[in-house]
Amino acid sequence: MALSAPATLYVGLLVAAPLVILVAYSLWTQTYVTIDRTPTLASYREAFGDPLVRHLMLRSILIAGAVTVVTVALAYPIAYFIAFRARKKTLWLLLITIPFWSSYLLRVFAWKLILGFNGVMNSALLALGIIDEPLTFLLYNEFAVVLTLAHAWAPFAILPIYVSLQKIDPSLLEASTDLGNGPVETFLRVTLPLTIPGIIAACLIIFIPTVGDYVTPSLVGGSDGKMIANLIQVQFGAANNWPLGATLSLLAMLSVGFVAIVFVIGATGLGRRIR
Amino acid sequence: MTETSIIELQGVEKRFGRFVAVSDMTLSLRAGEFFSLLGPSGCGKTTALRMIAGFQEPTAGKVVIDGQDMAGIPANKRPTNMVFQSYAIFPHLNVGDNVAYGLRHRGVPKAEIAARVDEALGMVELGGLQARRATELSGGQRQRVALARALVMRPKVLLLDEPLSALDKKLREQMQFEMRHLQQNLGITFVMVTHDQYEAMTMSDRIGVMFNGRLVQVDQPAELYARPGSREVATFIGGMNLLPAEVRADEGGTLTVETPGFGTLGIAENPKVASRAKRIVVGIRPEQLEIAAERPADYDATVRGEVSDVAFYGESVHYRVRIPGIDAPVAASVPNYFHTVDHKPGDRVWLGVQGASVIDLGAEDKK
Amino acid sequence: MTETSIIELQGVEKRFGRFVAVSDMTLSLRAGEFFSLLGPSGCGKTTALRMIAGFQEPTAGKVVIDGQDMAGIPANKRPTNMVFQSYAIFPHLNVGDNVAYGLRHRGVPKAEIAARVDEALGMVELGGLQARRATELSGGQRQRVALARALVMRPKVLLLDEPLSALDKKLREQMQFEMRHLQQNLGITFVMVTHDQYEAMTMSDRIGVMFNGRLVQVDQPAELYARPGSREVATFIGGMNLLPAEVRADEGGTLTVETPGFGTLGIAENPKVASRAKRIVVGIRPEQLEIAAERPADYDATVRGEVSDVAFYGESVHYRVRIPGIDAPVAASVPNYFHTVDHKPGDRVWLGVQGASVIDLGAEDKK
Amino acid sequence: MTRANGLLFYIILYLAFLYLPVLFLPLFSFNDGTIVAFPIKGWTLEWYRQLGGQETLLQALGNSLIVGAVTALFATSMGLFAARAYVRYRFPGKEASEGLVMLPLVIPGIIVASSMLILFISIGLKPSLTAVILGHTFLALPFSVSIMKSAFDDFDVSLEEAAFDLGSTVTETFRRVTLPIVFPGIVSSLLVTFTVSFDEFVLAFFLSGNQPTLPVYIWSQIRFPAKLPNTLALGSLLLFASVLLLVVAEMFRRRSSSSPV
Amino acid sequence: AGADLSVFDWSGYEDQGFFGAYMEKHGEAPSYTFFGSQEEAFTKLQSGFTADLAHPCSDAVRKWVAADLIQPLDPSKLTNWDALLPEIKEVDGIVIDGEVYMMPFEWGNTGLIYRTDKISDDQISLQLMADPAYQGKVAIPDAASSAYALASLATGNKDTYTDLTDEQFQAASDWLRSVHPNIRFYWADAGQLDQAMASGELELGWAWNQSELNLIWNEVPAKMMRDVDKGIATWVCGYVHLKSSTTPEEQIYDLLNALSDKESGKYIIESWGYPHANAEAFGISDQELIKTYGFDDVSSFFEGSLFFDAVQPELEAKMLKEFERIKAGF
Ligand SMILES: Nc1ncnc2c1ncn2[C@@H]1O[C@H](COP(=O)(O)OP(=O)(O)OP(=O)(O)O)[C@@H](O)[C@H]1O
Ligand SMILES: Nc1ncnc2c1ncn2[C@@H]1O[C@H](COP(=O)(O)OP(=O)(O)OP(=O)(O)O)[C@@H](O)[C@H]1O
Ligand SMILES: NCCCCNCCCN
Ligand SMILES: [Mg+2]
Ligand SMILES: [Mg+2]
Repeated sequence: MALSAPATLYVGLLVAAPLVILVAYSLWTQTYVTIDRTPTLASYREAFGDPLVRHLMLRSILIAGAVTVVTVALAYPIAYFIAFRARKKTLWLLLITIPFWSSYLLRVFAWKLILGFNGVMNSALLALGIIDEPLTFLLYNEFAVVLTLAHAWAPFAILPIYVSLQKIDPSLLEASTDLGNGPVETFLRVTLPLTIPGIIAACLIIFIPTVGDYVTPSLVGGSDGKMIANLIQVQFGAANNWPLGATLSLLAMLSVGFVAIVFVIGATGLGRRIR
Repeated sequence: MTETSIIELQGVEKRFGRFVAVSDMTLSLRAGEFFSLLGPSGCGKTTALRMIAGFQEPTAGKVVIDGQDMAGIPANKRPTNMVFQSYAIFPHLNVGDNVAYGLRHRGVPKAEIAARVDEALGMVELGGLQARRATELSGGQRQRVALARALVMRPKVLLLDEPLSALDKKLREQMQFEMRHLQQNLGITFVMVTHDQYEAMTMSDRIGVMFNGRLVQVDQPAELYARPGSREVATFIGGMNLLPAEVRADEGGTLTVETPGFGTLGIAENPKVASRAKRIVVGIRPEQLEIAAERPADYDATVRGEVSDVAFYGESVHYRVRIPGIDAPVAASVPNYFHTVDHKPGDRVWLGVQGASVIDLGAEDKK
Repeated sequence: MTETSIIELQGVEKRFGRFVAVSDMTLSLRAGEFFSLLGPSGCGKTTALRMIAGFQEPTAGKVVIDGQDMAGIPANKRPTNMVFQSYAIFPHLNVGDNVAYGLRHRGVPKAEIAARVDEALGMVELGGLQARRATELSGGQRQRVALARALVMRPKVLLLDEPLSALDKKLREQMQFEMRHLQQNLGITFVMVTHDQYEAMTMSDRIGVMFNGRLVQVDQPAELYARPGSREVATFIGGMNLLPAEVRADEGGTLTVETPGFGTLGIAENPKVASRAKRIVVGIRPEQLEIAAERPADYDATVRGEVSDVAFYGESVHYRVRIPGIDAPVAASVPNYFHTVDHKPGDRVWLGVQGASVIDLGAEDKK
Repeated sequence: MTRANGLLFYIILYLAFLYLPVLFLPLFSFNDGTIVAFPIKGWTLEWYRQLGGQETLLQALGNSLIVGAVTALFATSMGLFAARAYVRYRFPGKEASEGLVMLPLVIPGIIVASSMLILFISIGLKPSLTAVILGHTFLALPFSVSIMKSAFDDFDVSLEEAAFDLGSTVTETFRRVTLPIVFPGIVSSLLVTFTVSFDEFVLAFFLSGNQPTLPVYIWSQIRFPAKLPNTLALGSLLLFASVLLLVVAEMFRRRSSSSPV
Repeated sequence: AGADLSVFDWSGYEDQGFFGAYMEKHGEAPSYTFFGSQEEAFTKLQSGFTADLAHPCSDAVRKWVAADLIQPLDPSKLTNWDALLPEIKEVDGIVIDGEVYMMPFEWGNTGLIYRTDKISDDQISLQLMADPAYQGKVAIPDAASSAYALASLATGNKDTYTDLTDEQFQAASDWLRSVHPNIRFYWADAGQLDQAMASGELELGWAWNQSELNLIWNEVPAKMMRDVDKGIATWVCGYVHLKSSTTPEEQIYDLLNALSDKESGKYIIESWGYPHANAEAFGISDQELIKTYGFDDVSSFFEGSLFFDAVQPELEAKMLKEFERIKAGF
């Protein structure tokens, strides 16, 4: 339809055109400051041959997976509370979103203030006499990345789950109770399966972009928390190797897409088996 | 309070904050009867039903099921099952799994589950539809699945909250019929909530009429129609012309009343009406009025008026007749035996009535 | 096709892709009449109405309004106005601005707009509600605003798509009454879509019955009830017992038919039925059957059977009677004059019928 | 009872988790020292006072406001039409189109950023505010489309038909009926898309030229200790302004969804 | 007017004390855009970023010239050219093939800063960085060239840093690997390092002398290891004229001349703690500070320290690649 054409074309072009160019770049080579446009699979060979790439890719997926699991698991009870228990739902939703309307960079920075060597956490623990040396395992590792991102993505997990919970007709829960099931069983047999679409949506919205995040890892990740996006960023920046950067981008997209598809199929299938 | 009563409500009350949704409800249901709660929207029918089911705790009074006080017993531990107004079919399960849902909880062996699900689906004439997805069912089929899902649990009491209101007229009438038969065959107590007087009357052994949170009359359908206990009940069920009347004499169960238009009539005293008074209200059902061009013979009272409206209903014709001395036009309905409308607006006609079909509705000021 | 016809549909058809929503519809409406399109859900009523309004173009045929071919003329240029099922009250405007909407477009002077809005709101008894927000109206009030908004445009034809279906029963009956009076006073042609047979019968001068996109019968309400042109129409409007019958003789407009159970009967030939055949179907309305414990006298035919079901409806009692030789139980309804149910399931009863009230419904194989 | 209390306790913990980090920003913005760490040295408003004199900061703020405003306009107008089409019509490729428009939500930021950079350079568009606007519009579209979709979901088609029936032309109907009714949705979409753009860093970092947006500026500042307190002061002000904005947006959203049609 | 001139600079260099003369003449400061590292600046410029002047360091100039980003300067229009320290003018990258490409501005060291309350002066050495006793107490820059400069000093190859043999490169890489377990983080911005040194989270950091001063000003017991024999590096940064420049030359040279003025030099020495390129600046500055900062013997910075010159392109690529692996623990 003509009305949706501008939006569709716009997104289509901005998705398709860069993709084409990305593919083109990945087939070129760069030495120092000059690009050689003879098509070659050199970048792919380099990427596949390098265990570092595999390592970072795997770590990115694991970290993103951990972020997704932690964020969604922490968010579910909140969404549940707002959907079924809270009186003023919009007020609660507002309350959940307000912290996210400060600058993203500053929020990440705020976590450094908390987790840092003489940060809030260590200061408090020291003051309470629980420790007498600042803890150093709080910052500059995967843990810090996961925590910071679980915070950053909170509303993106809460909202889709809330939406799918809200769609549940309360009489379904009553019907389950009426048929003999207690609250826990009702949750597992009715609520959970019915919110699987919301969970899947939340997971995708969090997992996919997280794999591509480089700001958070570079601020709080230390060297243990670095991810594939950092390597990509280095290729476009310091290393000045755009072909390799393009190759890594494409490979990252493919891996993420693959994991996402497997996940969606798995989660849907799992949901179907609950009876 | 008889030996065989399966459900007893004793002074049950439900408040939501300051609002009293159900007040002082006392009721005893016999095992095996088909009981309907009838009343206008918002009168507290659903609330009453949900207190029996255990989805809401009374704020006062007692719910006893099968001799056991239900206080503190949650819905999932009660010997009742419910058919929800929206049916509440689990959308993620197919028909068979929906019906098996409660049995799986009980840990019934697989083979037995399969057999009982088959049997229940057979009862509601949905045999063979086990694998159908819930989303692919028609309204009538969903209703049947909900019924089967509750029946398969073999409850002592089946609670139904407006089980037919989502269906279209034809299907509704068919299901009324089938549900009544099912209930009679199984011998389970049915408690049904409805706001449709015809549905209540055609299906029930007894009907409880509710207004504003109060149970105002409990009776068999024909009794309710013939001897409503109040003006509210009288006008809620069927058509009813109301006339003020003055009691001239009161002896041996017969009242002699003076009415505008129809003059002096001897009518039966209504035992369902609580208060006695000098100025009362009497009711005449439209179908009890004879309408004719000539003064009809053999009627206890006749009166002359002018037709103001005619509405053709197919099997019957409804007239409104303006009568001097009576404020609102009087409604009279006539079976349409001869496929003709005999009187037109503006025609002068006679109305005739028998004293025996005039209903005593109690004191005038009583609302 | 008379001189005064305001709307003519000539072989109008509407396809959506391959699906034919309305097919070959030919119809002529007289100026000033109240016409209803009646039919089950999905039969094409709304589509037909929208083609008149100009929201949909016919894929074949012609729509003529007031003598002018409407082909290519968009909805905003047609002399019709519409009352939508959902009322479509503009939520951002108050009542007065809603009613004034169309006049503002026409550039009517301010003072005249105010006067006409007042007048229109007066007509629907909403005078003084100009400043009320649309969101603060009850269902009945919204319906009136929609009516006023259309009437203020002084259309030649007012189109109404199930205008009362969103209202509750009491309000619906009251509005039926008021709308009919309004129409008679204004003399505007009303074309109303409904799926409620009682609504159509009580309000309309003529009714067009639609099934599956086809207009199957156009008649006055009483005529439609007395002489339905097909089995579909006969069963859609009111209750109807269908019996197979064999034509023994056919002379002077009278058919002599042999039926199971009731034996040989002389019935009137139905001019509305197209095809003549040896094996036909006849219909008997439940209220035309006499039911009695003893064989009733003075009936053209009587038959014995056993009561299988009794449904108490208040003003009437519906029986189903099983009769040897007839498949489905026969329905008979009796006015409830005496507040008693005379027969119980299992009772043996007699049914009596007059040949004059048996309806010829045409050839048997015709569906 | 205890189950409900347990849930409530968890909610409170979670809210603390959401809010505490953010609340440290304003706290340290009043700290009288350039090193951001406990203990707090003293209280000062100095950092706020200095903000007014920071030319480049003000310029960055201005750039972000411009980019945000233009992005909001672009995304919302495209979203308005797209959402209308999605809600109103069935057409071939609709599902695909709807899916495509949501895609920006799930493409990793660095990939969007790097590929857009390459794309823009290859068509001769240098990194600039224009490039950032184009990129941000891409990111903001899914938000605008879903907000406008819910606005149109609540919108009964027969309202437009009624207007048409009362004589209005297509454009008049749009102006007198459609626009006023979905207006709250439009405002809400403008605010949300503005905020998406205003806080976006990765794309702006890649695509902005010699006119940085505020997040890009902040990025260059949080690396320099002397500037950090200024940045915290700025961030605190932003937080406050955003809360205001969000409250306004929410008020509009509520008005749009509570209008029964 | 004055603001028409655009400068692409390190954050903080918009300080008006650096170009008082320009302000006097034009009344308005140039407009500044910032970068965080030279690599970032290079990427942006290559992707079309435009400005009049940029502020890289000498080691990057050859690459920028090769990428066709900058144009030569006219020394005759640089009024302070003759007053600049002669040692600086000889640094590789300032002049290439007889053309002046960079006007040097500030210079300084990258060296080992340590907490004097934790480590004594005689104990300090680069090798401490690999000592397991300092696990989690060390930081080095997240920049390959700087890391390899450090490693070359630590493995005794400071003279061939720009052109390491394979064995030398291997030795440097191995050394960095031995330091990796002790690394708390690879710092991306000086502020991050300063904070961590101040808090005690770090005890050893390979960093710029600006950090040393920042710590001293904040009363943190820390200083830079300045002994050339133990290993220290020196760099020079300055301004280059970008090809994308659109502002009239006159205005550009006005700024360059203001930046290289001795008054500007006095300001940066006294309030930033960086030595300036103008030899005359040292004479007019607070001599007390000059002594404290060790600027009284300028030549000592150049003799014996590792100088950040441009690394051979192939070696640079190798360093970049290897450094990523080292950081990832490979
Ligand atoms: N949870 C609740 N909180 C507050 N008020 C309630 C609640 N549930 C019901 N009510 C109120 O109690 C009254 C009775 O409600 P109930 O649902 O029992 O009516 P009902 O007779 O079933 O009506 P309907 O025929 O419309 O379903 C209504 O006025 C309703 O608004
Ligand atoms: N725009 C359309 N595209 C495709 N099919 C349509 C469209 N509009 C209506 N139909 C189909 O045409 C048939 C007739 O629809 P219509 O709305 O006229 O029925 P109706 O008689 O008004 O029914 P109801 O009483 O349910 O309103 C239906 O089967 C409907 O699905
Ligand atoms: N690789 C060279 C390092 C040069 C560091 N320069 C720092 C300048 C800070 N203003
Ligand atoms: Mg209810
Ligand atoms: Mg319709």
